[in-house]
Amino acid sequence: MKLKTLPRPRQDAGWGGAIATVVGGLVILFGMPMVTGTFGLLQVTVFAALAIFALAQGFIWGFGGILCFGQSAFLGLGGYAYAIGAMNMTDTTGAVALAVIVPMIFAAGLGYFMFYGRISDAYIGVITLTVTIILFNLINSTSGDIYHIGAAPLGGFNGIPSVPPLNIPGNPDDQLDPTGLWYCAMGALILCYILLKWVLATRFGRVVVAIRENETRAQLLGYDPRLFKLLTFVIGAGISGVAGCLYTNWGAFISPTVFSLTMSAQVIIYVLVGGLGTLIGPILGAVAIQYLITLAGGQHVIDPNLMLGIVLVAFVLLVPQGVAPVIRGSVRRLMPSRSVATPAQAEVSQGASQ
Amino acid sequence: MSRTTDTRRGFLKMGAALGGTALATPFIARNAFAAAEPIKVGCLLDMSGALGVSGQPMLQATQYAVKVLNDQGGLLGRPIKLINYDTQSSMQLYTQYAQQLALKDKVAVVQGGITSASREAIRPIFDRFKTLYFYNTQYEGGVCDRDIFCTGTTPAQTVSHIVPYALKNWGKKVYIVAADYNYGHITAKWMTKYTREGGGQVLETDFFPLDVTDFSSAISKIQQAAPDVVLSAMVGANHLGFYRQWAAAGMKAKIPMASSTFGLANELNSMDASVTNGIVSAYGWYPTVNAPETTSFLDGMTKMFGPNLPMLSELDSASYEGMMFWAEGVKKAGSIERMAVIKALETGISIDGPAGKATMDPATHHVVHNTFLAEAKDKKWDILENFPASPPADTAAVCNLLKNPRTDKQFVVEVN
Amino acid sequence: MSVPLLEARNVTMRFGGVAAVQDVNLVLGEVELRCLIGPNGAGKSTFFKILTGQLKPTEGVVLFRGQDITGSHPHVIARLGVGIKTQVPNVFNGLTVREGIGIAAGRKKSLRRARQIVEETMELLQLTAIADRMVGQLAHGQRQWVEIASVLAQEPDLILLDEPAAGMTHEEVLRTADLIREINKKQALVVVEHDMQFIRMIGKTVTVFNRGKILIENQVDAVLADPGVRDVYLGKQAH
Amino acid sequence: MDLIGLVGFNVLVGIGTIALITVGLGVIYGMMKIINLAHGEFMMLGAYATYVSTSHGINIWIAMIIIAPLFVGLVGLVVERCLIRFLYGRMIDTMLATWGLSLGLIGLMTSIFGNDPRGVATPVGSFSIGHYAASLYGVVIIVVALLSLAGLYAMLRFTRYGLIVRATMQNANMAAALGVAPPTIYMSTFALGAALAGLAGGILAPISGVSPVMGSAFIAKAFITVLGGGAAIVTGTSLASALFGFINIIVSFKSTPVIGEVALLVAAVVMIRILPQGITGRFLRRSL
Repeated sequence: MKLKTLPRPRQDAGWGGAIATVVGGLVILFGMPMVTGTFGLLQVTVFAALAIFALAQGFIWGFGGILCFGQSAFLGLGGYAYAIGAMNMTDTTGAVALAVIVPMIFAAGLGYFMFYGRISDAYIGVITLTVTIILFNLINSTSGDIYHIGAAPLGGFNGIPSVPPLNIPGNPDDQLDPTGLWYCAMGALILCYILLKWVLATRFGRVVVAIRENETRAQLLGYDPRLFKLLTFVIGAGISGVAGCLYTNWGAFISPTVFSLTMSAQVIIYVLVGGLGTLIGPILGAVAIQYLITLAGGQHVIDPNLMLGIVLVAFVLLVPQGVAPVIRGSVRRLMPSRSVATPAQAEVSQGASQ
Repeated sequence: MSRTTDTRRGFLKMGAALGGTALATPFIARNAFAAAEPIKVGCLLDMSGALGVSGQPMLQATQYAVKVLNDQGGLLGRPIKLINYDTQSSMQLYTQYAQQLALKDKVAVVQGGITSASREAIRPIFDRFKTLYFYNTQYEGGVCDRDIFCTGTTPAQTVSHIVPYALKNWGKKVYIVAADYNYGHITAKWMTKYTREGGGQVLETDFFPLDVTDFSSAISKIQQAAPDVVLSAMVGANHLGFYRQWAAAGMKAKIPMASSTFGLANELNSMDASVTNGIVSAYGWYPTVNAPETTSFLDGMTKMFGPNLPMLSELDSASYEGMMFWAEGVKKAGSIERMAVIKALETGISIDGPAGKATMDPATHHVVHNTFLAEAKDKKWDILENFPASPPADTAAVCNLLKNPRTDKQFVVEVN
Repeated sequence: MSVPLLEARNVTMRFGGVAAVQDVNLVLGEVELRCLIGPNGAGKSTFFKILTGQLKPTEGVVLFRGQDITGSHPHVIARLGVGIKTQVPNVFNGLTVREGIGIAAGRKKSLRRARQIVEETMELLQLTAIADRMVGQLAHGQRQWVEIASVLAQEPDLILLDEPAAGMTHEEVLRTADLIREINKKQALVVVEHDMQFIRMIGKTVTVFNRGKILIENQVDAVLADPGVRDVYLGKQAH
Repeated sequence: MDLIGLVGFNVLVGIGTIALITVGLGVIYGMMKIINLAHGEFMMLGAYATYVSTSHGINIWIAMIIIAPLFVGLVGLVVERCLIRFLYGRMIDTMLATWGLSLGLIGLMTSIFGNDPRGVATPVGSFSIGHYAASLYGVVIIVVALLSLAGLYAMLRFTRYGLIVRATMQNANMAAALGVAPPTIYMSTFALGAALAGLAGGILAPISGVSPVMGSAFIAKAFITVLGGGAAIVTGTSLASALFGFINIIVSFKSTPVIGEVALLVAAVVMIRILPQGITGRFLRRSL
């Protein structure tokens, strides 16, 4: 399908927010190395990687209306694809490509199975969850040295240690140091954000949202929802793959726990906390939750799980629509120009419609 | 799923620096050398999740070692400050905290890691960021890396004693059950090796991921194979279910069992004597070892942490020894600088651990250790035999860091 | 003789034992306006669903310009040039009026053309004033209009309307009637309705359903005069 | 021959176990369309209830079959009042909330009991099938599973509560017409589901051990079984448990536990693909 922007005078306002976000991102990108040391950078690098992961979930769920309980399957596939690729090739550039392509291919197969099989939403949740657990079990049981792909032992529960770090494309000896990795991760986050903003502005993106709003109507207008959902799902998988690749690079290590229920649930929480139906929300959510977790671990008064549990529950009861809409709301109140107002409402109502 | 939720709970808990700091402060206050800049020592252990049950006493042993050293006046006139993080049985947190200890806290040495998985996850990080690392767990052997010292015993020191005993007393047909990760796989190989050397026959080897809780089919399979002996290398909280279900199925009466891991996770206290009685194991230390060092170690620990400690095991004595070996190295080197300490430790330093004299083998960075064979009897370990100064022969066979200091890998035994 | 625009041949639909539609035949020419009437449960809505591909008939075929579309996916049927307005308003609540109609106009058309159609259609249906409102925030009547607008924006050759007048005020009903006559100048329509007044306003040929069968098919006045139709209707409408 | 008997017995135990861990979740999901992610932790509470009561010298049977469900049922009641009732009709929010709840409970129990696994002695011995031995406790699991399913069925079928519950499931107003406020129904239903989870936890405590994280070992399997079973709680749970349990045990025995687990999950996926509404969504729609 040809991607063309539909007439949307309102978009300018949307772009305003997007541009602000990108600029903010760039400031962080270049500012961070000045204000923090190696460890700080490693820390924010993993935050950025997880934020990309959250972005993917936020896209397919908040805009595509696909509730995937197993997004971590794609994170994991991306991570493993990178690790295996990097250990078999001298130049990691190819491995990065694998990290994106493998999840997308897998998603295409799974998505076809689900969407063309007319499987209802709740059950799409179950199937994705189940598939993730299957992957976890399989990878988890590859400990024997018989399990290896080329030079890369799968390592079962132990995972794959000392994965080669990213290198400058075409120059295998020039490997990225923590700072380089940070630029890479944060850069990728910004690019993914821009990419998704653009996709949503295209005709394709509008139809995706339309289908979420009313599948029957979209169908009666001649659009095939199955196809659009499939494409959305595949895009999400590719972005999750990028996240997985960066996640692996961050620790130079990957293990089956990336396929865990934890990871999938974690990303759902990011999106809900950040705000469903926004792109900035999942990013904020990911960083906020990760930061909260750090705090929880840092204090010794109350068990971190207990603390986090209480926070989550309080959150559902008090801020159900997520932080991003709330922030936008207050922005709206501060500067009452309609141009800012409408997108905010749009996103709130999208959030609510879930 | 419990494995995965360990990490779910894991990701919820970062930077849990408990005990260490809290404990260290009073000494600093008490001691004259309070003024001196403390030496920071890092510790990474699972306080919770499937491995928390082993990690907690290991931390306590480490804290006890720090206390002992500080009470003796610290090292180089400086107090020791322990910084420890709870890794929650999560690989991500191991990575994260390893980076934190190496780069942010800039500790002089890191003690810890329980599963081989965690060790392999953090070893590269410490290599990369030039941090000295002690791994204090009874493990599968073969790690050969100049930046790491392993104070736990290895198959050549334990399995080599378990298997012959089993073959001699129970019979030649062996069935192996092991945890499905590299510890289990490599240990199973050693079990097979020693069984064959002893003229026995391995009927079958089954591996179980750490999150398996239902062992009924496994027990049926074992019954079908009808071995004389079951050798177990099961790991973690979930696998305790195996022993429960084994006893519940009335198998204890039929087939005796020996294990290379049983007893490392407070099994004797957490399970009924009817479940544990008669299981044979071999380690570098038992609380029932009849030696003055054992008594003083136990007294010290009880004095510091109160009477309701879990039953201590080799993991805990090794954690204590790990800290002590490092301290010995620092004293000898007169510095906490990494290379200096490594060189000092490579002079074949000995310490008096809970199990008596233990010597660091320069070639392998493993420990020449007294080991013991014991049988569980009414929630106590009844020592059957002891083997003074068993060498880490398995690792020694493949690894010589004096000849090739550049080696940085884990060797795996080939059984054919 | 030329191929009819829409043709249904011996269409039968059974749910379990019950036959909701029984052996129905219907032929519709280009630019024809046809009303399907009948009391509730007469099977006209089921038949409508069969025409739109939402249901696959137990027996019989539906042809669009001679092409078999029996039980094809709704989007396939739509692409052939069939515009459908369902009974309950099916609109994109989360989008603005303009966006919603844009989605309809946008398929397989150039950007300029799409924009043009959107503006024209909103003009025709007097929606320009609320072009940037969220559809979800509009009144029921307005949302009906928005849906009709998006159907028109597809520029279909055949338009199927299921009870377009439902829940509309009298004025709105009048407007709808005018609109339908307007549309019928260029496009064919099938209108399912049970409101007799409305039928009178727009009616040309009328097909009356009863108990899943076609009772009669004739010019509107003849049909309304028919005693059979009367007692079916009044009989049913009594309660 | 004996072997077949032994494996057959294992299959029954496997089925019983799945049914036991699933039914509580099924009640809450089937009647309220709420996915209770704290289900596993409810089981964990039941296990601890059993552990604590037995260690205070209470007879283990009473502890498992009475105290555990009662206690957890009460907890469920409180949870519904303080949390769930604000979230009806907001499926995803409920998931987030129960997720938070599960973390909270894990944290709470960890800070009370620590995280080392506790044990409850198995109250019965073993018996032999030919020259093979099997745990008599398996029989207990099978019996309890059967009883709880049968009890649930009887209650839904014959009691007034059951009638009202079914009505509420169809449509809340109808229940209101019967003179019962839906909130009361939801409250008691949630409590019932929690109680069943508690029972499961109590019964499984002796063989699985008791620790704060034990619950998570079950939640995914239970979740999949419930949705695989479809709308009808009793029939659905029974059928899905039977199918999955059978596959799981047989394959585990023939190969490894991992492959057994995978086989179960694959079966679930395939089944959902064939019967998108779950077993009872397609067949036996009228069943309970």
